[in-house]
Amino acid sequence: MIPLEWYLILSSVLFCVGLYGVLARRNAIAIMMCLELMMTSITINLVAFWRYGNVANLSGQVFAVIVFAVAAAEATVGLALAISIYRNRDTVVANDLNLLKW
Amino acid sequence: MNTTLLIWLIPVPPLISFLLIVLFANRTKALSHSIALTSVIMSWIMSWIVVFSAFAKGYYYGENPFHSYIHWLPTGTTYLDMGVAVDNLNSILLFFVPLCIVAIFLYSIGYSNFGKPVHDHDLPGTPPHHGVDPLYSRFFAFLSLFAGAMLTLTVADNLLLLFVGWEVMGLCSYLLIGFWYGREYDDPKATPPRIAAIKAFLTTRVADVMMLLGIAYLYSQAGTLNFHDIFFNEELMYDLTHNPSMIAGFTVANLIGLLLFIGTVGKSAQFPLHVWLPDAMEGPTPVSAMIHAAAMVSAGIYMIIRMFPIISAGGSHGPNPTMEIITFIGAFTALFGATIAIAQYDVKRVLAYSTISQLGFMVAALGMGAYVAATFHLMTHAFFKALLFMGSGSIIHGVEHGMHDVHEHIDPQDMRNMGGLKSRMPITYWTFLIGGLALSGFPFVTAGFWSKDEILGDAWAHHHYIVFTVLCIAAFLTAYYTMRQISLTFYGEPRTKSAEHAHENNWTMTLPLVVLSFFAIFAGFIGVHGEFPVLGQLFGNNPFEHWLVGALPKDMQPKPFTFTWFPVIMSIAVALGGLLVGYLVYGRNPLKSADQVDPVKKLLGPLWTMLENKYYVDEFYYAAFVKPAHWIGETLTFKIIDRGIIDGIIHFVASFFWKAGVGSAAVEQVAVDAPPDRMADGVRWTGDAMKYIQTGRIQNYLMYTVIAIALIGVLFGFLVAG
Amino acid sequence: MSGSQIAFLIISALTVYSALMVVTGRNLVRSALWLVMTLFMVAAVFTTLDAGFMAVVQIVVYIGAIAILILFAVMLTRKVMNDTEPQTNDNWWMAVIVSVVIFVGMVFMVSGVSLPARPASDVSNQIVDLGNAFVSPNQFILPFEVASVLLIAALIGGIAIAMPREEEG
Amino acid sequence: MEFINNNLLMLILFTPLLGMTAVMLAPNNKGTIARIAFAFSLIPLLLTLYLWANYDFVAGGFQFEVNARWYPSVNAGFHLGVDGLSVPMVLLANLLVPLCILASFNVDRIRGFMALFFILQVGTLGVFLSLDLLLFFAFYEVGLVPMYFLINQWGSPKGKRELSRGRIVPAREYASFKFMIYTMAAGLGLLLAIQLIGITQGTFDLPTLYATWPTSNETFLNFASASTVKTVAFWAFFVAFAIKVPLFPFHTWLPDAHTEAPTAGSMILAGVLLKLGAYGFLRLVIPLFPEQSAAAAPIIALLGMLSIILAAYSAYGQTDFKRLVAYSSVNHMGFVVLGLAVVAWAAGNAVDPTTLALAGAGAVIQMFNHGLSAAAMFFLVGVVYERAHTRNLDELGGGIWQYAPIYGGMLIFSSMASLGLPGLNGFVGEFAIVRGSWPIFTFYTALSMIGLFMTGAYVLKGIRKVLHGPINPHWADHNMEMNVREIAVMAPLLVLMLLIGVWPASIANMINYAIVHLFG
Repeated sequence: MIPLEWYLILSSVLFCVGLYGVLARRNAIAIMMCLELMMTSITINLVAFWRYGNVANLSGQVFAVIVFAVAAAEATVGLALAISIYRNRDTVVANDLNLLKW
Repeated sequence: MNTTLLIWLIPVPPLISFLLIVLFANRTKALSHSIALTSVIMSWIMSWIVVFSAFAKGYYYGENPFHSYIHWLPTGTTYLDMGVAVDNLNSILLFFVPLCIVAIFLYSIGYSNFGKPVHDHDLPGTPPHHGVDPLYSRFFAFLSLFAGAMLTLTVADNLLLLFVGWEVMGLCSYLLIGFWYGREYDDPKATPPRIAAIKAFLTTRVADVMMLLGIAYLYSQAGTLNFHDIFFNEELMYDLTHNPSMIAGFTVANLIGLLLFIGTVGKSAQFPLHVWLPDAMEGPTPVSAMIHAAAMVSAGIYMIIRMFPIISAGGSHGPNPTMEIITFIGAFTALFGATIAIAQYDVKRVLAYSTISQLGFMVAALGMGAYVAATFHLMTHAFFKALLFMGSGSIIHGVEHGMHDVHEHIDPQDMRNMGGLKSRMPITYWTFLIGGLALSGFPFVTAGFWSKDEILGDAWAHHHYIVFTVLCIAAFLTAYYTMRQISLTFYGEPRTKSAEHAHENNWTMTLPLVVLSFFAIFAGFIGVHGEFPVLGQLFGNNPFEHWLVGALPKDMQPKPFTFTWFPVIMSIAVALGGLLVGYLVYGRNPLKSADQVDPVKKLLGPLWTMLENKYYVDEFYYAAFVKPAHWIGETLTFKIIDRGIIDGIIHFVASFFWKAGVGSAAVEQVAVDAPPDRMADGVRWTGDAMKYIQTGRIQNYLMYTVIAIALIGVLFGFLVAG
Repeated sequence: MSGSQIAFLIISALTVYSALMVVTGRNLVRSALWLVMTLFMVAAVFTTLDAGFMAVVQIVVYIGAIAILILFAVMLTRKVMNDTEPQTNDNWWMAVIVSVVIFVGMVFMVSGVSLPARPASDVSNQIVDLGNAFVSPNQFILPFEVASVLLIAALIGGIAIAMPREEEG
Repeated sequence: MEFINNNLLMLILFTPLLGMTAVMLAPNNKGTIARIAFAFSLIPLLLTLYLWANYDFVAGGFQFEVNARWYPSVNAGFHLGVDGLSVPMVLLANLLVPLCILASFNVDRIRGFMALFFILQVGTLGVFLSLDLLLFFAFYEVGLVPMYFLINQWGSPKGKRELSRGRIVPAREYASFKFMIYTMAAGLGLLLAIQLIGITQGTFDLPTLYATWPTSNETFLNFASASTVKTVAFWAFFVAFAIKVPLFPFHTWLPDAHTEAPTAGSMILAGVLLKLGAYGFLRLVIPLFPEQSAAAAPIIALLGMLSIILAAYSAYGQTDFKRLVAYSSVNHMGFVVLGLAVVAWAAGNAVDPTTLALAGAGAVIQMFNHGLSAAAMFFLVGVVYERAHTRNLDELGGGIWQYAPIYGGMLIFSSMASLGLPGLNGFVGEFAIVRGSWPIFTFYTALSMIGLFMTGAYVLKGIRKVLHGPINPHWADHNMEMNVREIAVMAPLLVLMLLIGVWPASIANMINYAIVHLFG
């Protein structure tokens, strides 16, 4: 049987890779993709703990589903924002979006 | 129309004329003088209707005069009433004042060169030399106001309304004396009209404020200012006569009388407030006639005649201090004015001093209780002095035209520049001669003789021998300087080209002269003393006196003095003597040239210089009153008291608080402000330094967050695990 | 090491590899496709956890909807950023450090966590149970409904944001 | 109509704020703003005329009263009311404000100017209308602030004032500061005295205090006797209003403030604000402190006389036309104070009712008259200043009458009104006061005649230096004549001056009844 630890480490790896992407990528849409990665890593965690915890209690799965919903919503709004910004400012580079500078 | 309403209406037309000219007619010269002339003629007609209906009422009509009033000012539960009344006294003024005014108005039309076009060289505010006066309309407006004020004063039934007319006349005299306000003289000692105007107004104002006090005093004592209500109230008159005032030796009535008399001193140019009158000659000549004959100076005399019951109160029980003062000032002024007049060269100035002197006669007469004689002289003087002034104006006008013809620059008013005008200006000559003889008191045929004789006779009859002597000398001098004036002006040969080219003026100027000449002769016959041989009976036993005393309550009416020959002989002697001496000195040997020294000057020497300089009264006043007033105003009250002392104290207090404020601010800076200030500095510095992390980039923020989480995690790990 | 463990390792390796390709790829389209790969691999991970339903949902929702959406977005905005430009910002090294530190911390935390595995028979009826749990007032109806409202709101918001302005059109 | 009748005083008091709002909202165009301000300033005037027509002066007493809760914790109410004293003052204020506004069509930053003017109007009206001590004080202070800004911001920019040791400051700042500080200092004592009364009596309501305070025997916090309290309060009131009048030796702020203020500011300052002081004497000081007033009456009369004489001399010594007119205000207000001294004397001594009525009514009439003539004079100074850009009499140098006959006529007319020429308004008041004070303060009255004489001297000096003289070619290319708007400012003033001079009963009836009612 696969130990729980493995899943968690996989999830961690995936999370950190996503984190790196979020912090380092210039393209806003790429950042969005990395966010999806991080989100996915969380679902792995949730499902793994369900599987190794009380199986009758479906909270883990339910939360995973809700995370999907949140991810979908986030993607929708985020991408709409990206397109809107692109339309107005002709860029999707996150570094250029610094209107709130000091 | 009933008579009382007519009295209200008498002063109204000139006042309306003033408003009409000022507001609407000021661009049309013909319309202006038409309005003005019409208005005074209306007043004249209404006055005479009133006067003759008063005559019809009989001698003692004064107890129940034409009278009408309105509530003018509420005073608590009572009212100060304003009204008009015509009684025996002011009916006489209403007889001659409007007549003289109409004459003056008519005369002004010619005098202001009406009919000629406006000339470019005639600037507004200077005497016109070429064409009609540029301010022609304004002149008639002011004259109208003047006439309206004089008539208001005449018909007033109370002292306050009289004062209103009195002061408005003061304003008009100011405006009219200063009418040629733009005139300048090369001679620095000469008084330009604008200064003369101020001098006139202020000198009379000195007197007017005193008179105001007198009015206030009378009002507070009597509770009314109505002449009739005061004089015919025996109880009140008794109180006024017997209660002592705050000044020892004066009863209330005496003090009121004295204060009111000061008003007359100013208005009628008595010594020591006479100084304004000669300078008032700077005004146009019709104005001089108006001020010095018909209106203003008469008003002064009229006022003390009107207030005679107050002034003479207590006089029957021994000497009354007020009357003594009045007599002294009158007699002194009569002599004083006459002496100055003999040394003047300006044709109008001679008349001005003559006016002062003649007014002195009236004042002295009133001071001696010669109520009738004073009034009588007031009337005759108005006629012949108006005549003389307008005659002198006619002379000046003629000479000015001569000047204009020959392009000569001389003083057209200086008698030394005249001579020989008799043949060139015959009407002016004959009328001026009549006026001059009347002024001198030429026996029997001139009005001036009868009125002056009345005064001298009264003085003699009541044993005022000193006054009698003084007045006789003054009368002698009067005749002398009159003859001097006539001789210098009309006789001999012309001493300048201008005089040579002078010619008679048009009818608007000569007609008034002729009319007034008539009155200067015949007005005297109504006042001939009843006991005068032949003539007294012939002229109706002195109707003037019988009429006039009706203005007074019965117990105050003066008795006619007993006729004696001495004063009559004296007055004939001084009149003829003066005329003769004058003729001998100036008429028989006329001056040959304008530069010739006056023959009397050698005789009198320094005294002449003193007379020529009017006893240096002006200089004395300037040094004693005007300069100190400047100093007080500019230095004492303003610089020393206000700016120095009061503001000094304020600034001291202010600077004290200022310094206290500066000090406490310094303390605050160190003790109170510094710590929070430094803290605030620190916060700002930190903020300045830290603001750079606020890049506006979401990834940077996220990075910080994650780093922070990492650090917290590490820390947490150490704490929990360690 | 059992067969399932080996399978897990292979799946994990593929997952991580494709994830790395997502974050490092220069070409965004390829990145997006690698994202699909990653998500697919995660679905595989779910199957190793006996969560078949989750795997299916992962494929349908993530790959079928989100990933495709991202692909569209990439293509719509493609012209502003070509492949030659650097795809990472100046702070990429810091991101590496931070990620590694976080990873180390996580590994530190999860190491030693172990729970006994439940037998596969326990999870037999999960789809029915899940369906009941979602609509049961006693369990998760509220989060479920909130999630649906959230989706609607996101939908409308997305339309509203991305819709061209009137003055532009 | 019912609504207007019930709220007349509130409407009069607060409609200026309507004008202020309108000015603030008006389009940014100078002419438009000025016209709107003028139109709105007519509303209070019309309401005041309605008040004048409907005030029953025979019945006397306070009418059109409004009494609302305002500051219940200290028992101060919002109590308004008018009697025969305040109606003429309200009329004067509301008459002058439209004229001032009409006179200021050319000022810069007109929006702020007009707005401040309306606030000033509210302040002054409030003082005349309030029947509550605290309310009175509040409005008294409200008037200061706009005036300060009017002088400070719109005053003549060129003036310099030399202080001690050669320090030179801008004159308008000096003047505005002096005005503000001086009046505030006066207000401080006033406020303390008001509090003193309020604490001992428990109310600020004036009609109540009229009845209770003069006879009250309460001690203050058990350490000062009633008479001490009253004496202290009396002098506090006295100084406050003496500064406002202004009375020698508290008058030096006035020439500075008047000289530097803008034309309309000087008009309203001389026309209305000075009246606050004299009004305070009649409304508060004498009725509330009859014994103390009677005791101090000789001092009041002495100071009044000194004001008359010294200010007249100072005016005569001026070279600045406006300062000359400013000093003439002190001179004229001196007569008001002389009349007030008689009223004060009558509060504790038996005085003939006619004397009292004449002195009191004379003082009020003089206040009204001075409001008209001083406003006219300041306006005329402003007219010549606007054209010649100088007020120095020597620089003007005379000879302007040729270029400006209408101006000249109006200047002489108003000068004569100010000089007290019978037949014009100034004389009525002066005569009544002289007559009223003669039996009581004979010596002072006689001495004040020096001042009356000098009035003539300075007025004629002003006329000579401006109008008379040979044509001054320097002014040939300046259009010196007044325009239609300026004539429109002067016309009502001139008509009123003549009307009151010829028929003084037109305003004296109401005032006379009020004096009899209050002091008789």
